[in-house]
Amino acid sequence: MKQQPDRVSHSPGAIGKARTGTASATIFDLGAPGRAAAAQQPSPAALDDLPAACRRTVPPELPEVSELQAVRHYTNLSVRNFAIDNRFYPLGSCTMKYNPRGAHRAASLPGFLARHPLAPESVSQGFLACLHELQETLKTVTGTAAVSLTPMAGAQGEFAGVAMIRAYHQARGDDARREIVIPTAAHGTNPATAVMCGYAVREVAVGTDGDVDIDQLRAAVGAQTAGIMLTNPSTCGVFERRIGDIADIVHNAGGLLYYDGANLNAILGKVRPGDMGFDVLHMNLHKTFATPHGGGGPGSGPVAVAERLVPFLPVPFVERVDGEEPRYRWVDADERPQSIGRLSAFMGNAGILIRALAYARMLGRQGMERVADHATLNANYLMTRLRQAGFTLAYPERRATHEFIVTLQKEASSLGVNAMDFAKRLLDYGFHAPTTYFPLLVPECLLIEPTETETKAELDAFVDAMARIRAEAAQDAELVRSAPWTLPVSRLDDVKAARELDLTHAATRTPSGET
Amino acid sequence: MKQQPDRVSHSPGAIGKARTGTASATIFDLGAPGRAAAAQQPSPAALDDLPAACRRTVPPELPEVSELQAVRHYTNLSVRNFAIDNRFYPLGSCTMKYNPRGAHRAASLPGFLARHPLAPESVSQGFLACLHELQETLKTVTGTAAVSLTPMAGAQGEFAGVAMIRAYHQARGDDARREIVIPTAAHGTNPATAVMCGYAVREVAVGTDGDVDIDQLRAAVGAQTAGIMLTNPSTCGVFERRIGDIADIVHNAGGLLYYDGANLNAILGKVRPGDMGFDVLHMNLHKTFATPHGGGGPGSGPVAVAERLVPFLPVPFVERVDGEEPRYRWVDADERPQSIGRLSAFMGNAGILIRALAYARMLGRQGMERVADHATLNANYLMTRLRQAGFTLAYPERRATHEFIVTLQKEASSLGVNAMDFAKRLLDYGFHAPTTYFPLLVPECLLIEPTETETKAELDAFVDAMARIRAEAAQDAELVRSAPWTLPVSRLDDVKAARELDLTHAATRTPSGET
Amino acid sequence: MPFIPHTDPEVGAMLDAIGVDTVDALFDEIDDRLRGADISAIPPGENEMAMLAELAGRAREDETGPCFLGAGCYDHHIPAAVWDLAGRGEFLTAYTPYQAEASQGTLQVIYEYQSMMAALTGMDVSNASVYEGGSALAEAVLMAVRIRRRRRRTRPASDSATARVAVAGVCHPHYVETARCIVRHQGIELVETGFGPSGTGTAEALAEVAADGDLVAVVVQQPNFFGAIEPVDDLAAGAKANDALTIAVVNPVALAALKPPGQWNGDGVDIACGDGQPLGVPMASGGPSFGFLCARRDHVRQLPGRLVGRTVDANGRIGYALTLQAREQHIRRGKATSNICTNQGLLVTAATIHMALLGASGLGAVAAECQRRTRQLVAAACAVGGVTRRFDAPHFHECVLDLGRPADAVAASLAKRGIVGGLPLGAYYPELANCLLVCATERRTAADIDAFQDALRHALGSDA
Amino acid sequence: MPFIPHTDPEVGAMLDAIGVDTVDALFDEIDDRLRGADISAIPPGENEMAMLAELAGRAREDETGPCFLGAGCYDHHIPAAVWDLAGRGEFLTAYTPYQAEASQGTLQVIYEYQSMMAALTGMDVSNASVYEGGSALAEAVLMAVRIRRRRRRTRPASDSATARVAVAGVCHPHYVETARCIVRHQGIELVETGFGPSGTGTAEALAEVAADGDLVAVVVQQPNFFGAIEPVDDLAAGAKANDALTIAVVNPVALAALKPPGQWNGDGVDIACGDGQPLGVPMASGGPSFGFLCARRDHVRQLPGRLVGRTVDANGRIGYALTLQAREQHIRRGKATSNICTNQGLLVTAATIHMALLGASGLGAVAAECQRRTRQLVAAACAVGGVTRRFDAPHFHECVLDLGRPADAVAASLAKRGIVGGLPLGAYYPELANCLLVCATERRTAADIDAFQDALRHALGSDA
Ligand SMILES: Cc1ncc(COP(=O)(O)O)c(C=O)c1O
Ligand SMILES: Cc1ncc(COP(=O)(O)O)c(C=O)c1O
Repeated sequence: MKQQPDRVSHSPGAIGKARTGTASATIFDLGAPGRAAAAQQPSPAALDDLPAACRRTVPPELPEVSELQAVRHYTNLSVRNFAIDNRFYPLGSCTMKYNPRGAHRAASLPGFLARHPLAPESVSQGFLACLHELQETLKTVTGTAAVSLTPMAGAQGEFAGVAMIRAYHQARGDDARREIVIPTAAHGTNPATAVMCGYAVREVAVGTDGDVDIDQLRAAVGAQTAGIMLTNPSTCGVFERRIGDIADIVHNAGGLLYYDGANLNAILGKVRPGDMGFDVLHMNLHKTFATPHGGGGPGSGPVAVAERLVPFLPVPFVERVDGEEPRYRWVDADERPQSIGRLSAFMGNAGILIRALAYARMLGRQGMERVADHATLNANYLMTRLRQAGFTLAYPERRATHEFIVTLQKEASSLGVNAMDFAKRLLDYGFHAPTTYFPLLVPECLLIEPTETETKAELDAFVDAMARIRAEAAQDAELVRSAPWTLPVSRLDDVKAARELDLTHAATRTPSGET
Repeated sequence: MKQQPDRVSHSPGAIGKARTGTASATIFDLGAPGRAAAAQQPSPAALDDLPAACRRTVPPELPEVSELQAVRHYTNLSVRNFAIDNRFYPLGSCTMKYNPRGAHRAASLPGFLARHPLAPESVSQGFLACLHELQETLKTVTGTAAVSLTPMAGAQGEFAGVAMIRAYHQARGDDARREIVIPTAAHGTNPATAVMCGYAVREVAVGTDGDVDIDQLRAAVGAQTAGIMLTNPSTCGVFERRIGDIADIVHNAGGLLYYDGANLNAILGKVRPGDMGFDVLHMNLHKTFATPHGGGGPGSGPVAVAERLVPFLPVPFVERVDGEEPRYRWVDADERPQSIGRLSAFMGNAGILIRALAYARMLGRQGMERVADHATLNANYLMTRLRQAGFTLAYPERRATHEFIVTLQKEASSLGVNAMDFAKRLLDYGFHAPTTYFPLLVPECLLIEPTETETKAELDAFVDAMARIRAEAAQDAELVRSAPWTLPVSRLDDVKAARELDLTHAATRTPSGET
Repeated sequence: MPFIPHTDPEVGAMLDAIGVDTVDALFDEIDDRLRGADISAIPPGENEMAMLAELAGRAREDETGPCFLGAGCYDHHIPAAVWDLAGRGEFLTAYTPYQAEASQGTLQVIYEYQSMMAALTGMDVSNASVYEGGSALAEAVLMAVRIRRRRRRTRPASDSATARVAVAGVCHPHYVETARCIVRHQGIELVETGFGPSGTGTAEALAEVAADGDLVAVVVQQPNFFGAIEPVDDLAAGAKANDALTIAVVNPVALAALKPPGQWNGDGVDIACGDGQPLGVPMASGGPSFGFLCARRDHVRQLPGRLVGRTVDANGRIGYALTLQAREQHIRRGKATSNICTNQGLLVTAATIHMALLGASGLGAVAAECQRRTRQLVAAACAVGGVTRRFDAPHFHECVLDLGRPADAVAASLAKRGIVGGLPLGAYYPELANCLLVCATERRTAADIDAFQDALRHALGSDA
Repeated sequence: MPFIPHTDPEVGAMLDAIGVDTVDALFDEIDDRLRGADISAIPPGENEMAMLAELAGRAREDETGPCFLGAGCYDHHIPAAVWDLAGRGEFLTAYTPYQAEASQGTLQVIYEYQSMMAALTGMDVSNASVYEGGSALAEAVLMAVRIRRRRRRTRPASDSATARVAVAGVCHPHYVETARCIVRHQGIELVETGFGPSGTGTAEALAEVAADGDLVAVVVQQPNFFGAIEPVDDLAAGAKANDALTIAVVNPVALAALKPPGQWNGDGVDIACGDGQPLGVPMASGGPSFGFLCARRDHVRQLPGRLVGRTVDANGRIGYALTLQAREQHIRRGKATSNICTNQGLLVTAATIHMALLGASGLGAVAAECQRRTRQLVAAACAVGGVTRRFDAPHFHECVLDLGRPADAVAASLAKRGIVGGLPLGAYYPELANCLLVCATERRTAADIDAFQDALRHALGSDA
């Protein structure tokens, strides 16, 4: 690529950086032995009551920087991120909606932050009341009999759910069920979870209309079937219309239905998984309940179950003891002999649960339905506009749910720019890219989820950008193929990253060599 | 200027913005009637107990936006700023040093934030104890007899100080003193304050060595002299060596000495204004005591006085009542008949005072001295390096204090790039510009104050940038003259701003016309 | 524990470069007798953890139950987003936006702020803030005097004569004290008209004061210090009749409900000012808050403080910059409109975000909810034997109660029960020694009001 | 009160564009019988103010005096800067950095984190986090089993046989429970060796367990659940002697003082894991925190979770990207190393900033100060009649006290006085029913320890 003149800065995600280099310096490059953020150091005390043999002889190679250096470094790094707070982020399947600051504030209340996880119940009634209220809310909104909040993300919720399915069959002595049925469009965590739970995965195809192929399903299901894992609305961005039939087929074969709740935003407060016939499900609170994604986590994946799975719920959870003044108490393994057990040292991502409760309280029952309504409205509007702009939909005959799929196969073959190129060029236009190449069954796909918190103006701007990129591609495909142009870095060499693994800064490498 | 190709974004101080326009949209452009951040609205109640005649008929034209829109808008605006937290900011006279986050946290403690200014003393002992401790600390560090914390910035401290000088003379029936002597290098607030206090300003020159011209001073001082306002170290970046003589001259004429403490950082804990002979002074806590500048404020400008001015201190201030358990109480006008009075509705910028106390506590006595040491070290090092790099110092024979002056007169005449051009081009290199064209007596000057919290590496990088800019100017003066190139905007049309005054968004303008 | 990054070798290298042996040598221009100040009374430094532990203890000491004190500082809800955003380092740790290109964030925020304040007050222009409400009034008075003196340039006599300013009705006593303190050296006298039986000023009282001599300006606070609604149209008309300027002191939240100063008496006042604390600023012992100052377009050159204007850059892109700086001390020095330099920028940022989040409808709903809660509070108080409303003028979100016995003792009793119960007025108006100024914002719940009533009953000994 | 921006006209325009009349029509593919779910049990929405008032009340209920409970979650000081930075919207509200160019901030932070964790543990590589300590141990066990099965690929029998993993000494019982829950479906059995009289595991006990059958791995927690220092070199040697991998469970703050796993028994362990909470994460009822997982370089392809690698862009500029994604579920699906997807990124960001602010010296000083305070705590407790240390092994910042009577009652009595006094061990080890596990971090002051002693004296009835 031609070098830009000196006067222009491409570099850091920040203004005023004709000077290069410093922006990508690591914290290790800023350190010097003996420098320190003095105000953060306790006065040094001796450790002489520890035997020498167990002591560390060489201090760890952590950077030694001043407080200002640290503040400036991480402030400047932060602005190299796209985030909900600075950009439209229509990442399909991820529900990147506004994360209310009020919910963040609630979870940051000193009384919540300072509570020890094993503090006695007598000094934990406020926190326990919150958890109980959230359990009840999630029961209602999913149409289930009981909830355990402990799973720490969707995937752990899936694990808990499938483990409960397994425990259920085992408790009935029904040991021959060795398979979990999963549609091809499923998220990768579904098969990975089934395997972690000791099951084999049996895939079933999705038809051209986006629904599961019922004949294949019938053929796949039998005495070996422990259950099916389904996302509805599915990751194809459509509502599985024959969910009733599917439930019957699986139930009749003795299997159970697992609901992957990642897409609950589309139907929140309108349609309930329990009513669809699901036996067990998880929710992604970091999606539907608007807790922030934190650049990769934390999340929270509570599980909810129908009556017959209640004995198997993971511990601990909270029970209300009614009386003059209601009290709340933990229910743990000692009282739940059939529980699948404990998923973490304490009780899950408590702070995320507080955020979700705060959000649920602000929404209220009407608010929940309005979330589903407007998430669906935004998706259908954006889908319509993109179709009108000449883009090809994966399921043109279908309604969008909260998300939908555009396939750029046509553009890829006629213009030589693929879905990834569009995605990267969108970054130049100030939009985070939609999910690319997922679900795997649709070629050159963009899975687009606008969420209910974006304005019409933002959606319109997105359509304009898509159209403009296509026009750019027609004129100068290289412009799009080499995007992004305006970010701190252009496309990264993934092959080098994997081949010449560099996972730690040289300063920290163990003498034995370079990692 | 030639348009940059499409692929390159100059625009917003943010990444990924090939799309233009939105970044500088105002909040008004994002609004739509009926949109609202619903979670921030109380349920509407009626105002029907108010007579119609006093009611508002048309709601104010405030923007109606969603919460996400507001969050995104102000997040994106914020990154269009240079600040201590993201850049070196060597703005002379302003002491742009690290603002400890711990001090910010202290002031944000719920008990402090929720306290009403007029809450009874019985429920205010914690806060009053803080103020009293700060008063004592400032007394000690300035070598004075009493402190009042109420002035809300340096300029208000100056006002209080000069008003006390006036009250002092008046109390003695010494009514003929109508002048305040001020060196030409003084900050603009000094003469403006003197005038607000009803005085005429008598200027005295600063010599080529940066010290006040003593002969001129002798000639200027007399029976008409109420006092002198001095900054020491001065705004020339040097220590006024003959301060003892100056004090004698003014005192012998019956005048008092006012110390503008904006530059206290240079001598904190090492030299005390009280010991130099000053009768009254203010400190800028937002400089020396590291409270953040907030994009223009708030600050805090406590005043400290020698014994003879104590009766005139502005109210309120805090007194400790010793006893079994010490108690703290307000002292207000009713007990201080000679007080100059009250400077604000309550007691000043309380939150800034808490921050300053937190900072003072973290520094401790040794820390204060080390601040002065290292602020001075950094300034002298930077001055030495710039001189070695061929730049001209305003006072080459002098030590720098915490700041120093470079004059670019030579570059201006030989290369055709002036101090402002250097300043703007420095922005491209990721440095905030030093103070330009102040003090007014040094042509084409940069007043450079690195502060003690910057690293040697940062200072070295600054020298490199200065040298590189000079080299650029020699090769392509226009490159420097048209800087900045990498910021959200290039040089702004100040003339248009003043001639075609546009101070409010069109949406809010009163029917009577455009402001 | 100062915040210094240098290591010993770095200090050594720097001293070498300078050519001195010790840091102390850098102070060799200072007279030895001045050096070595004794600051041993200051304790040694402590780390952030110890500092925070100590200050957190003190802050906790001052935590109370519900607050029914207003009197210029109000316990409103502040959306969590406000300070999450205003506290971002880029806003918090920037200086005054002198380098416009590197400060577009702050500058645009101020431009938006100016626009919002103009909208709220119904005035043409707003500055970028002064310190707070009391000193805002002082600046408004000085500004009025400048305007008047300029207008009457041809009559030199008035230049040195005392300028009289009337305070019509009931203005916050601390505002009046502050204004007096600040304007007195420029030969300006503030005269209070006092209040009538319903707790407000009257056109007649104003006329009497005007009859005593030429008035430069008339100050009217709406709602007034007692929370009462002043007859602002009449008072503004009175000012006009006397060829005096009108200065409005207003509460910005009340402006969502009340006629804006820009419309008082038809064509509005000359200057509107007040304290911005109700717009997203925590009470925090009264500061930092900010003073706002708005004016008619004609007066813009007499406004003190900073102004941000919209303009374009060399490429025609819209940008913002400080403008009309010739009014300010750093350019005009002794001839500046004011000595103000540092203002209250961060609070303006918070207020701008706050107003954006609330919008006109939110601010209106807040005003109405405050009013509803205050109505409930007053009713609850008056249900306690011996308690009555002292004045009968309509009031907004604040009200004077007559307790039938010294209010300071009652307030002390309420404080013992953790309730900050209101402001006893005896210290300001001896004739109101039995009176308590109370306020309820939208944050006060029914339970809070019940607690107030209980405590009041207890204090008044009418438990039965 | 959902966070929806649309005005009615906008909704109308959007419906028009789509070509439907109502929003409801967009749901017409859903069977009518499924629609109209009854969620009336959920109350109406409330605004932020009301929500915060309610939750603040609950949070306040749970505020206590000083906390002497550790047991895997520690009350350390967190520099104010940590969360001011980690809470910036750009970190807080970003997704997983799949679009590397738009996520260099998060990616570089993770790279720095991986480097720091490698430095702290003395291991070669670190992943980008798993959920927390207990599940980190589960992942470590699964990883060990995968490594072993790959090594013995040629011996197919072992593939389906039960894999035995020994837990040598005293590992947090909740970690063991969690690991059991997660690994049990893959035919893995965890066997605990128990502890000897000094409160730690012994090489002999490990040898006995090993004698019962082939071991895949040996888990050693240092300091152990009792705060005692395990003979880690001996135990790691025992693992090696049995051809088993060694998995270390470590406290990252302790690592500033204790020999890092990378050096146990000379050439170190295979996998080191633990909970990162002590590195800048508030206790917050135990989550969110994060699990760390470090390993020898040879094992990198068996690490679960994300990894960030340094690479270059098309112009040779350094940049960071997720790498070796073929280990992960979104690529490898059923064959992935784990099902983990969302991890604990934000906490990793906080921990990185925390470690940067403390550095090696700060972390070392924290460890030493915790140790000093715990020494004082234990001395103060043992000065109360009838209280003794239960075990005599050296301990780090946590210790088991024998109270001579049921510890749960004593803990309840301390809680009544607002002191979270420690963990009664009877629920985990019936033979330790009289024992309390106590901890003092650097935040505990002498006054806190005095209060503990007083309350303990009171609880034990030995006030005199
Ligand atoms: C459809 C679906 N299922 C499951 C998951 C896994 O959830 P988590 O990332 O919280 O583990 C995701 C998350 O991306 C998802 O989109
Ligand atoms: C030397 C000097 N004096 C006085 C002041 C005025 O202080 P403030 O801005 O706090 O009013 C300043 C501030 O820039 C200054 O530098």
